[in-house]
Amino acid sequence: MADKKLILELENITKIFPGVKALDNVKLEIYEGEVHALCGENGAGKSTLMKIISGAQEYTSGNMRYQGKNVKFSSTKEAQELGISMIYQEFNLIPHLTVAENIFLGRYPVSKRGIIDWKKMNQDAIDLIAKVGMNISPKKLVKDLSVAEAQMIEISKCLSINSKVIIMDEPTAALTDEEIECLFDIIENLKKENIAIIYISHRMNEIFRITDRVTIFRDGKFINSMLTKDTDHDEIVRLMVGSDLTNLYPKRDYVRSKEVVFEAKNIVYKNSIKDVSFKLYKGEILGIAGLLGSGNILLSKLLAGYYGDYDGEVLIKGKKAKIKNPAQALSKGIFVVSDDRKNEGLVLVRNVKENISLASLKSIMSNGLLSDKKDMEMSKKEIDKLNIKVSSPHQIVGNLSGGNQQKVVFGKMLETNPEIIFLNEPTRGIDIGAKAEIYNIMHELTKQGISIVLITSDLPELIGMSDRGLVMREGEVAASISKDKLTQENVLSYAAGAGGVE
Amino acid sequence: GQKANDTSKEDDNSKDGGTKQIKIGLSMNTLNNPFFVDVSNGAKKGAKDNDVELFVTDAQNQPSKQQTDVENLLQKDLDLLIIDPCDSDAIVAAIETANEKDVPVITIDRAAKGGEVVAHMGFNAIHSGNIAGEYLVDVLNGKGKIVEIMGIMGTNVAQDRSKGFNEIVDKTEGFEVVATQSANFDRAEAMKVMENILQANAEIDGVYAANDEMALGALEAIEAAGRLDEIVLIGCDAIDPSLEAIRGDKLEATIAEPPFFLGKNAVLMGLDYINGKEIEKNIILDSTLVTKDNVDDIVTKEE
Amino acid sequence: MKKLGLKLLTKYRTVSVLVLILIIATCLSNSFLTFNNLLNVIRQVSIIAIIASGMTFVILTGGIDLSVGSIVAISGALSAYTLLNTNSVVLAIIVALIVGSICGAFNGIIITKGNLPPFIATLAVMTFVRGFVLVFTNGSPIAARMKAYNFIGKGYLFGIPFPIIILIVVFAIGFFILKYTAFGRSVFSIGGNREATRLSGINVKRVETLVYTISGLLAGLTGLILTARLGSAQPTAGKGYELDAIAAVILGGTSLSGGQGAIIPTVFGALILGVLDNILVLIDVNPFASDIVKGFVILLAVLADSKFKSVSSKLDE
Amino acid sequence: MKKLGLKLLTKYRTVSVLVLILIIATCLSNSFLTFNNLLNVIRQVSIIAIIASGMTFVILTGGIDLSVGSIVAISGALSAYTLLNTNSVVLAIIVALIVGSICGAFNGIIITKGNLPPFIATLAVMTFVRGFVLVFTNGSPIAARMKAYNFIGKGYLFGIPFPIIILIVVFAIGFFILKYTAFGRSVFSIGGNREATRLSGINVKRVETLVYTISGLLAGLTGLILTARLGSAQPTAGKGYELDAIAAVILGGTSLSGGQGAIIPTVFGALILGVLDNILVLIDVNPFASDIVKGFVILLAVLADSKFKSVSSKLDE
Ligand SMILES: Nc1ncnc2c1ncn2[C@@H]1O[C@H](COP(=O)(O)OP(=O)(O)OP(=O)(O)O)[C@@H](O)[C@H]1O
Ligand SMILES: [Mg+2]
Ligand SMILES: [Mg+2]
Repeated sequence: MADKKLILELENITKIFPGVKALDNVKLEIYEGEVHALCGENGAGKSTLMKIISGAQEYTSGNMRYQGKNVKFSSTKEAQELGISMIYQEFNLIPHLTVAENIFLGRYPVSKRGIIDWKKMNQDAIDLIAKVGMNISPKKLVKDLSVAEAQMIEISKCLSINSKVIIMDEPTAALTDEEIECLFDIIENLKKENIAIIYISHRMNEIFRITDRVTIFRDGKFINSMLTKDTDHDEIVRLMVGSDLTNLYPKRDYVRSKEVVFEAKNIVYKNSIKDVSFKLYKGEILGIAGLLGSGNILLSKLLAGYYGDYDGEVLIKGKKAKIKNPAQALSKGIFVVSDDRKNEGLVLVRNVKENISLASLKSIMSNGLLSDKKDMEMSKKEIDKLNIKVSSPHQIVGNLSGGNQQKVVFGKMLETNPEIIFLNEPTRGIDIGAKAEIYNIMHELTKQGISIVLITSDLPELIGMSDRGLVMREGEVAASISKDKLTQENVLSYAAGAGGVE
Repeated sequence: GQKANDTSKEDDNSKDGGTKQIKIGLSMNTLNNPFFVDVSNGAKKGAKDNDVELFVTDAQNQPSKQQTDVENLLQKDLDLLIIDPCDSDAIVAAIETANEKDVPVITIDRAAKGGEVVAHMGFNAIHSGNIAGEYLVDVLNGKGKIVEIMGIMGTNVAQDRSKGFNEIVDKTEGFEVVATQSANFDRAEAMKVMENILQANAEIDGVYAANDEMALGALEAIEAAGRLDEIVLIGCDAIDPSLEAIRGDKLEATIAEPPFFLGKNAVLMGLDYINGKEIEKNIILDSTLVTKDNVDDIVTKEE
Repeated sequence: MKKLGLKLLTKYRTVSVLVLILIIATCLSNSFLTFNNLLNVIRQVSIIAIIASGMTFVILTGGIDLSVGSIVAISGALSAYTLLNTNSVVLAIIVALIVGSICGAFNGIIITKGNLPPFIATLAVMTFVRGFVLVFTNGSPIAARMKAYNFIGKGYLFGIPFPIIILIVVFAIGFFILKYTAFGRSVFSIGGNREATRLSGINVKRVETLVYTISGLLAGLTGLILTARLGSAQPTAGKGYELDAIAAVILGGTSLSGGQGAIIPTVFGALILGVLDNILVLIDVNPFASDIVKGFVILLAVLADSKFKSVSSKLDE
Repeated sequence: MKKLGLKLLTKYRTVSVLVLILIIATCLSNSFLTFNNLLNVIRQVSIIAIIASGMTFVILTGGIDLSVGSIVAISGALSAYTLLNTNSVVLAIIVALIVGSICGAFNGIIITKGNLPPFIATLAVMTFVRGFVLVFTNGSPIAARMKAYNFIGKGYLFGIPFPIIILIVVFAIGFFILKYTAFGRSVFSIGGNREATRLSGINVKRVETLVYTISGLLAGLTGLILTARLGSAQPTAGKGYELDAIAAVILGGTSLSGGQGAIIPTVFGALILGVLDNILVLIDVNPFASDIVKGFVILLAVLADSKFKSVSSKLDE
């Protein structure tokens, strides 16, 4: 890096939240034109540091130098004006405004008299959206976008700001491969323009594909910083987790049971699901892949009664079942882990304990009343089992890092004693150590006879965990793939509608 | 509780009436108070007896609502409009609107400060306050600790009654006003206010509540505190329950401004005007002090 | 030690603000800090506090109930009417409670089935019910005089005014329900995230309907107490109580956006308002000016509350 | 074609409900659908509608302003006082607008700087300002009679009542601001997601302060019109206007939780309420019963609105 200029330098940054020391004397050096990976477990302090750099949060103590000058931002605007912008980990879009407005929020193109130039704004938005390889009308409301589309809009928004440093906090967590490729192209171009990128992701392969250097944090402390080409997967994981991680995926030796626990026949829903049928065997992990808009996530929620009635038939253990609402699904042992944990999974303003027991209040009752003791025991059990990082079960869920929030959802799911689980993007935004734990839990669950439908855009995960795969395309099952033929090429090819690759 | 179905009966009358029926509008300042409910009942009686179609509105003590009410009433080809104004100033605009449409206006209860009115009929609220003050001077021999409970602050009656009462109190040297509070003409609120006043004042000799509703509320508080004997209480309006309380030696006095006859006479006078008879321009009805001595002679309404 | 004190102070913010006001009130008037006056204040406050306890449930779910004032009037009127016509105290009590519950349930049903914004739905019901009261009473009070009946509003048990006892029982039950029943737990969680709660298998609409029913029931109870106290049902009873009740809930620290709060502080919120009314009369502030003082003190109270809150989050560090 | 019709109907839900009510009103009374009566209704409505336009801004940011009614009174009173003492119409107008703006700005500042819930903060200001009006006027109205001044409330321009012209101008400006200025867009975005808006570099607190100032300014304007119309400033003026204004905004389809809505439908929401008042008098509904009818119709209106909404979301699919 001798030929590159240092653009951003942080020294001894400490950030204290009520009850938590999120950052403890950390440092970070960013050079022009480099892609710099920031790695660390959930809650290691990555997002917090990024928010400090982008002016969204203030730091408790330390020193920040940008382009050789000491700076301390008190708003994101100040940072933006100096050329630092950020794609936040959580969505920062306004649901009832249009795509174009969201992109230009706070920086609307205005005429001389201060009047917003809608025409220009929409035109500019079209160009920016095209730049990220999407085709979305700028007049569409953001609330009508899918999660991945929304993420791409976040990216466009960030690109519309003239920046020298761009921070991307888990930009790919909600994307499928197609959009990820597009993002990587964009990153390559930015690099050519000598723009520095700080890149956070829990997907190791991405780190090695696009980053030049990597910095590792653990528990709010700086651990190490090195050239990506000088290190390897195992070393990064060891530095992140603090110990070796040998196998990410458990070794599955599933032999198909004779018992079909769940069967969907000719499911039809509006124009989105067209005649889908599949079977799920006892103890099986069935992966359902599909590109954006293929309907796989919708299907799972539909079957769990999220949207009321639909056409078609469902058999649970051979018996006809009509599930019209989530309560009925739960009573039949079906639980769906939503891909949208903030809106559909958690009550963010309540504490960990209450969230874990929410779907199984019956089991913390004694004599018809909620028992504090049982409630505590339940959450302690899940906190231990899932290794959730919390200061106490009374901690507000909204203050947890995303990965730990996801584990809370898992805890809640486990406590309902489900027999059939639909997992939507179960490891989105989860660190590699936690991923391994979750895979292990899935494995254990199936050994106890629980069946899992795994819906994920993370293909290695789908392939690593599934005993069988379905590929959905435009609301239909395009292919059913057995374990031995379950490869990335095959899945992608079916998903794109091209038939299998042998 | 007797139900209000007079209006529907009137409608029936209007339908079999062969000749063109006389239409009179009555814009009331409020109907949330028994006094004014009686005004409108009297008017209804007067209208019913003479086969007049009467339209009543309730301004809920808001001058602007009353303006709206009058405008809406004027859309109906009235022969005459009777207004019980929320406020003397604010009603002028509404009266002028009626003048423009050549609809004659009679004001009742409270006079307007402008516009053309064919007649006014009412009580003198300041005078009524005077009577209350004078009564307390009489029974307390001009000496003692006095409490005043006012009506809805900022409304005309409340202002005038208070003014009249204080005219007397101010010139009575032996009187000390220990509390002046408002209870919005409301019984429950008066009870609460009186409870608090009783807590603060070990000695109270006389209480003036600006209407009987508040007097009855204050009475509840005084009775519960066991101080009925030491306090002289006077209300205003002479509504039935307070007459009852006077008979039962709980309330000392009230002031009769029989609202029923105000309403009835206003309609009768309006009819006279419509029929081309001479009418008096300004009629002030008598306010009479009601005590145990004359409580049984007081006629406040007719069936 | 000092830190612990500060911590307690800020954790019990509403109480702290109340105590502050109590101290000031004591300095301002000799009559204030007497046993009798305190009982007097609490008895007066019980009216708003009981309504506010139901309102706490509603607000915790993220809703609002503007109809409580009108429900107070209708249940009082029908209760008095029943008493007058049947001479049965028991029946009169039952009528008040049932009428309140029915109005509340009606709120709940139109809001959940019709998918209506609670603000406008309960505003419509408020108007509607008030009209019904006026028609029913023909605008005149209905007398309700019978010893046993009036006891509910005026009586004493063990030297304590009966309304205060009702108040204590209501809050104890409310606290218990929120803390120890699945229903109570759902109330919080619906306010925090309605969809996530529904997806957790909880019948959100039923809980919401129940919450409005409780609010109605407690407004009915208040109507009963008020009528029993006055010995008369007023057609104008309860006007404006909704705003006082909501203010008490918010002063108690419960968030209008739902999901966060507690019921016990609500009673202190109501006490802040009640003590204010009391002391303003005790020191005989000019009634015209008393609104100025009242508005000002409420403002100071919420400001203090907000200050305490930020101090308390700093103390956690 | 039919679908297009249905789509328009549901897109303009508030108008559709209003038209429905207009048709019914026309059937019920001959006097209703006359040019004079319609002008009459709109002029009456202008009072609430202008306040409601400011309230729309506030509600779009997710806030609420309960103080508007009191602001109407204080600006009316000070305006009348100025007129009486200076005989200057211009000064009287300026005073009304400035007083309104100052009160509104005060709301905005305490809410943003003090981090207070808007409901309780504006409730306190409502009480405070009302007390101030009472003290200032000593409880009595202040006459305001001068031709040029009264023109604002009673005059006609091109045969149209002047308040209606003000109404149109206010809504046109409001529409323009919300659609074509960065400030207007921030109003929506704060209501949609306050934190995200902050992170986008928008000065959220400044926008919020401005929004309450606008609401205060328009309440001041309303106080001016009302005083000019009545020829007198009432100490009780504007009581309860806050609820009517909020109802108009919600009937106009703007969501109380913020971020969603529009200003033009607010005027139709206000018209629904105004036409209701008008027709109830025209067909001579017993004033006691009129609240029943009014509550009932508001309920039907929101139910229809909610129905239209669900139809429209189905049509989108
Ligand atoms: N506002 C807050 N209040 C309290 N604690 C907070 C707050 N924000 C972050 N934290 C805590 O700070 C720590 C660091 O969080 P941060 O979000 O930076 O982690 P992260 O490395 O981004 O994790 P993840 O990989 O899950 O995104 C966590 O323990 C988190 O709970
Ligand atoms: Mg993070
Ligand atoms: Mg995270």
